[in-house]
Amino acid sequence: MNLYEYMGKEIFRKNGIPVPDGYVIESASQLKPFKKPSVVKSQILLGGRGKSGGIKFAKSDADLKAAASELLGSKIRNLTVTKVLIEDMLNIKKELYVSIALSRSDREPVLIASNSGGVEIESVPQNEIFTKKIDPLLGYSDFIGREASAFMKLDPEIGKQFRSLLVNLYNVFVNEDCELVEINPLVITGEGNLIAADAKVIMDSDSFFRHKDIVITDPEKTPLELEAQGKGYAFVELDGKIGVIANGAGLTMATLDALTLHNGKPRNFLDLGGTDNVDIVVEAFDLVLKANPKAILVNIFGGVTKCDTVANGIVAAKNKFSIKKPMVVRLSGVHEEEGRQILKDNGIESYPTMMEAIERVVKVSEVQ
Amino acid sequence: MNLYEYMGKEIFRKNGIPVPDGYVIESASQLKPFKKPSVVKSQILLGGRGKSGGIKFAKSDADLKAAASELLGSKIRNLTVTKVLIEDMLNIKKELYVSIALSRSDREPVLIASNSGGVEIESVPQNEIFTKKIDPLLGYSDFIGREASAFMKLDPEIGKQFRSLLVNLYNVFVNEDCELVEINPLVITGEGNLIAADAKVIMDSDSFFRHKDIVITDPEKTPLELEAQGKGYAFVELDGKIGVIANGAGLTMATLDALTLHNGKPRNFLDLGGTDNVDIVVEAFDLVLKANPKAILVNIFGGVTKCDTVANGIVAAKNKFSIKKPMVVRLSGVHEEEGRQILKDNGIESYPTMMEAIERVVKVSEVQ
Amino acid sequence: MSVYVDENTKVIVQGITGHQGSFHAGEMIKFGTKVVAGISPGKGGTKFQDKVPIVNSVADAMSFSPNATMISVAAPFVKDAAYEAIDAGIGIVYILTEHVPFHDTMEIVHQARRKGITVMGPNGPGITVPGKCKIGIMPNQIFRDGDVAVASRSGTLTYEIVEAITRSGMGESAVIGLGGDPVVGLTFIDVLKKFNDDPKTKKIVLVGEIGGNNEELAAAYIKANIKKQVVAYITGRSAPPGKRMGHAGAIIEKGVGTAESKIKAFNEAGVKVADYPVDVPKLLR
Amino acid sequence: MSVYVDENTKVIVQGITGHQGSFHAGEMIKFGTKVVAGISPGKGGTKFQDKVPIVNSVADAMSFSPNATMISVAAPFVKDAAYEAIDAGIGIVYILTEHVPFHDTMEIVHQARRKGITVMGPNGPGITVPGKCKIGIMPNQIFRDGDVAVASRSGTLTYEIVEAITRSGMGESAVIGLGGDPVVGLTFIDVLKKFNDDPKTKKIVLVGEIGGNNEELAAAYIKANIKKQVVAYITGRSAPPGKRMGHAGAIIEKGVGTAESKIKAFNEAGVKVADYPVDVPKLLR
Repeated sequence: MNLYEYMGKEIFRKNGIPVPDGYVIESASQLKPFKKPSVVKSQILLGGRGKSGGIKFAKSDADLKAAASELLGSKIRNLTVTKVLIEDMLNIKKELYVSIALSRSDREPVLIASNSGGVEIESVPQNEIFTKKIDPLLGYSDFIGREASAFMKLDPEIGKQFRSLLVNLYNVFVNEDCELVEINPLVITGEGNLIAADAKVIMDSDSFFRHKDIVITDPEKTPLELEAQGKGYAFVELDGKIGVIANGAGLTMATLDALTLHNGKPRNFLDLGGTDNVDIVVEAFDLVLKANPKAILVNIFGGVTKCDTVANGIVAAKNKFSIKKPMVVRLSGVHEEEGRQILKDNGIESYPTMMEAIERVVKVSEVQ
Repeated sequence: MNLYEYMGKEIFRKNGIPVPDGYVIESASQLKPFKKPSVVKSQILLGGRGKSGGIKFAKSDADLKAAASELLGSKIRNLTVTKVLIEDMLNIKKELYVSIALSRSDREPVLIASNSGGVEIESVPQNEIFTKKIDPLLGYSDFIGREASAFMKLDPEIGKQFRSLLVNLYNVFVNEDCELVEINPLVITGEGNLIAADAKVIMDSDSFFRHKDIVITDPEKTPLELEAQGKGYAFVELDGKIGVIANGAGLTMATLDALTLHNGKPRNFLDLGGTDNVDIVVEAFDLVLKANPKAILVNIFGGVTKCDTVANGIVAAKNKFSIKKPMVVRLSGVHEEEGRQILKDNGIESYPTMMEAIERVVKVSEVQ
Repeated sequence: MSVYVDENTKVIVQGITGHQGSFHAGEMIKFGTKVVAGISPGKGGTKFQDKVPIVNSVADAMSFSPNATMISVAAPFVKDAAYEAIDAGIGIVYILTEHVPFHDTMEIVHQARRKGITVMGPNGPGITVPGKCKIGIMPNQIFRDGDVAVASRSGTLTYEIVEAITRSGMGESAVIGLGGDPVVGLTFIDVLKKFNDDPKTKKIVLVGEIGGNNEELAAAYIKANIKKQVVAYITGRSAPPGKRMGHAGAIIEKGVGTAESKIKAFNEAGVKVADYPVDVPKLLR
Repeated sequence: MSVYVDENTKVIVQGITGHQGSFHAGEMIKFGTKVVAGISPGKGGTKFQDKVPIVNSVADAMSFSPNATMISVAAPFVKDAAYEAIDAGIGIVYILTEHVPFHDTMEIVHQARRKGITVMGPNGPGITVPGKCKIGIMPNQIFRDGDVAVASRSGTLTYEIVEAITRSGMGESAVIGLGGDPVVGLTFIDVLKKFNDDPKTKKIVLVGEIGGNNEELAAAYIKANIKKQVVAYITGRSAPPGKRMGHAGAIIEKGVGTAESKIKAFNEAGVKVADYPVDVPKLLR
């Protein structure tokens, strides 16, 4: 889960990583009186906020009020700004880049650092980027920071601050169960201090059982997605018109792919998971119906989840929600025959193969 | 370094290991009013304190005062009791044993636990002792505690407390750089709680640079040994009459061995180490002379420590301290000839081999 | 030995008395897998289905000489259970559980590698060698003994493809799910080596998905080392770019991870990529 | 290859600009050791004794293809330096430094074992193969090329015994100090294997001391595996029992660790034990 900059900076502060003094507001009335030249930063999860006008500078109280009022409630690339972070402006001498990220292929953290910060790291030439794998059984050791500092040609005093920062950054990565901790830019100030001017932190949501102190609503989820999450479904809203219910993330994704290849646009991703419970199916329909699709496709490969259970769930949902929209069901695998008989008895069309069901649902959705 | 029980318990308390409520006093005037039946425990570094009369029980204020007054200042097997620990008496239902110790041969910590506590663990039959190596790169994991609990046939509730205690005990072992953390007995109380009734903690003195908060005077060292430690020498007082200065721990120990085999008893162990500095030699003489030996043997195999430097140091010490006691010097290795010439010029006898010097010093010490 | 397991593989189940553990242990026994013991702390001395002894710890189960374990305990306890199995020296550690924090998995995988132990999963369907051994949760009835080996990053989708293969008249020599988590024990390359060495396997199917560079690395490996026919299917073509690993991910995996990148890599390695799961058998010549 | 090192061994020195590092690097060069680079963070680009390049990190030194490193940095920094060398894959990591916390050494030794790397020390004199290579702090002038291999837990005492061997007219094929700390990288058994495999070595001397059970394990190993003549010396016979590891130590090492126990074990293995260091050459037939 992606954290807002201000949340990441709060974690940094607790872990001894220097960040600018600042505070967050949700309304201009929460502004404190102007003291120092400040930066007003929209809290949205997008790269290139500055270029999109999401960051403003204030050299006076009037500036500050204007910037906060203008940003709060504004839309940046479709995202509404609900919070802004007010921070002391830094006296920037140089901008560096540093991050620790999971490398899926190596199954270990990788330190990435560059003397060229403040720009997208993808745009920095490979030979200006230092990368080093970190063994998770050993953790971070100072030699890694020495190698990085030498690569980046940091002067000794900044190098010392940088190595101390890396110790803390690795602690954040491990202790907060992160997929990514990124500081870009990491600023060298005119006063000779190293300060994290930005903070990008992605936490592993599977780790939240050990971070019970953290109550975070994933800022990237829609209200319907949050509702689904609360009910334990993997659910993603998309911009098409065919509602989808399937079982297994891979099969669900394959269903969306097949729809798309048939010029049918899915309205959502919904993975029923491996349960064998009528209520779970009914609840899934509730979610999909709230997304208001033109037609609904159910694609089940029965295993742990048995086809007759799903069929009973579909019938129950149809009755409960008085569903009039076209529904196309594919049932295959365990208790397939029983399931299809139940559907037939209730006037719901079903198919034994995915392809037939896909073709059919695309067709019926087009006439809606 | 061996810690007193009360020091160990303070560390346990900080790390969430339950210990009885209590306090330490150095004089009976520091006694708090009697509240509950109490144990008064002499703080000395000896096993079997109870049997030696070092632990008393108090069921009244009068008992308490009598016990504290009697123990403070008393001698137990040659050690003077300077501190006593007053603790609430436990309602003992059962006594267990647990420790984590360094295994030198495996180079890793070993968990040792037994259902039979309260006695010397050496006296417990091997088949009643659970041992399990702990990988230092992984640390403690709960399955180890589950295996131990099953072996010890702990009931589920006590097993749960025990496993939680092991997490903390391993943290103490690692975070305090211990060679040994031992709880014997680990008491199951009538109320169903697990409490550490004793604490034996041995810390690695080489780790003290990262435990700067801990200021501990090794309770097992004599004042002269502490003085030597402060000056950076490896120095141990022994009960013989021949003072010994040598270089290298192995050579020094071999010198003591050879003296002993020749019926000469060493007064001390002093390892000059690998330095090449006249002052270090003079300072060493100062320490050895304070131990008041009958004769002094210097045994040097010159390498990093050069023989002429040592010779100059001996001469300087002889003059500075007006040494009249017989001195026998063995010099061999780097700059041997120069060294022996310097000694000869100053009327100090020297030999090229260890055996000659040993024989000679034993002989001259006998006539003193 | 077939691929990883065979008819002599003795399996224990950590968490055999749990909801998932007991159901799948039962299915595995029906399949013919030698389930020699179950672990359930505090329940040692009882039996599973009146036959399989239940013990308190993996150490206690070692008297049954297990070669493999299925871990089906709640996510917060998986790391400890895996360490227990690795400590006991069990050669194959399959983790059924989903939602294991990937930091835990990283440590498990590194520790297993240190001790020469294979980790399957977490969050994968396990391994099946038809007629010999099944460890995991794949439905028993979809398999037929044959010469097609399947490796997949997915669960249900694997069954879909396996069933399509079986329906087409072919059969499987081995089916392995790598697991759907960001960090899992096996890569396609690990499994390809096993498939290549298995004399029974003549054809190979890889079922990949977007994210990571597992497929791209596999494609390069196939080009250099595999003579057997390989067919692939990639899911996630239609997924919006939405969830990404931030900028750093792109640097680590050098711009790969999209469906396009994976399909391109496979095509360049001479691996045909099916548009639909059901097309896989058609591409297997 | 002789024992661990030979004339082709390329050595780097971590901490070459320190007091100890520079002195011993100089002595090693005089001995004939190929010292290919020194490490001193921040001093990269300069030279040691106008010849040996100094670089900022072990990574930077890898262009000189080193096989071994000598670590001579202050105790608090040893773990990091050792991890740096292990990370770079240098096959022999010799740690000169004394007073390294043994918890650090435990981790170093386990990590090195994981990566197949040999750790010598800490707090030992290093290794010398006369005429070929010296890494460490043994005095250059005490050696003569010969067929006696010496392994020792001590420093100065080793020199005493080596010099006695040399004076007696014999010479050494290799001399290794294991290190005097509670936890060190090598055991007598590790070294005995090397001595046994070395065709040049005909006779073996072990210099042990009280504490631990390294000598007892070695004695059992010798009895079972070593045909070459072995002679031992044990120091600490006269040491008062004073410093012990507490009761737990006795359990772990099963009552061994005293000089008597070690001498008895050696005698039972047919290993003669010298009363005085100077007697060692007399016992070498």
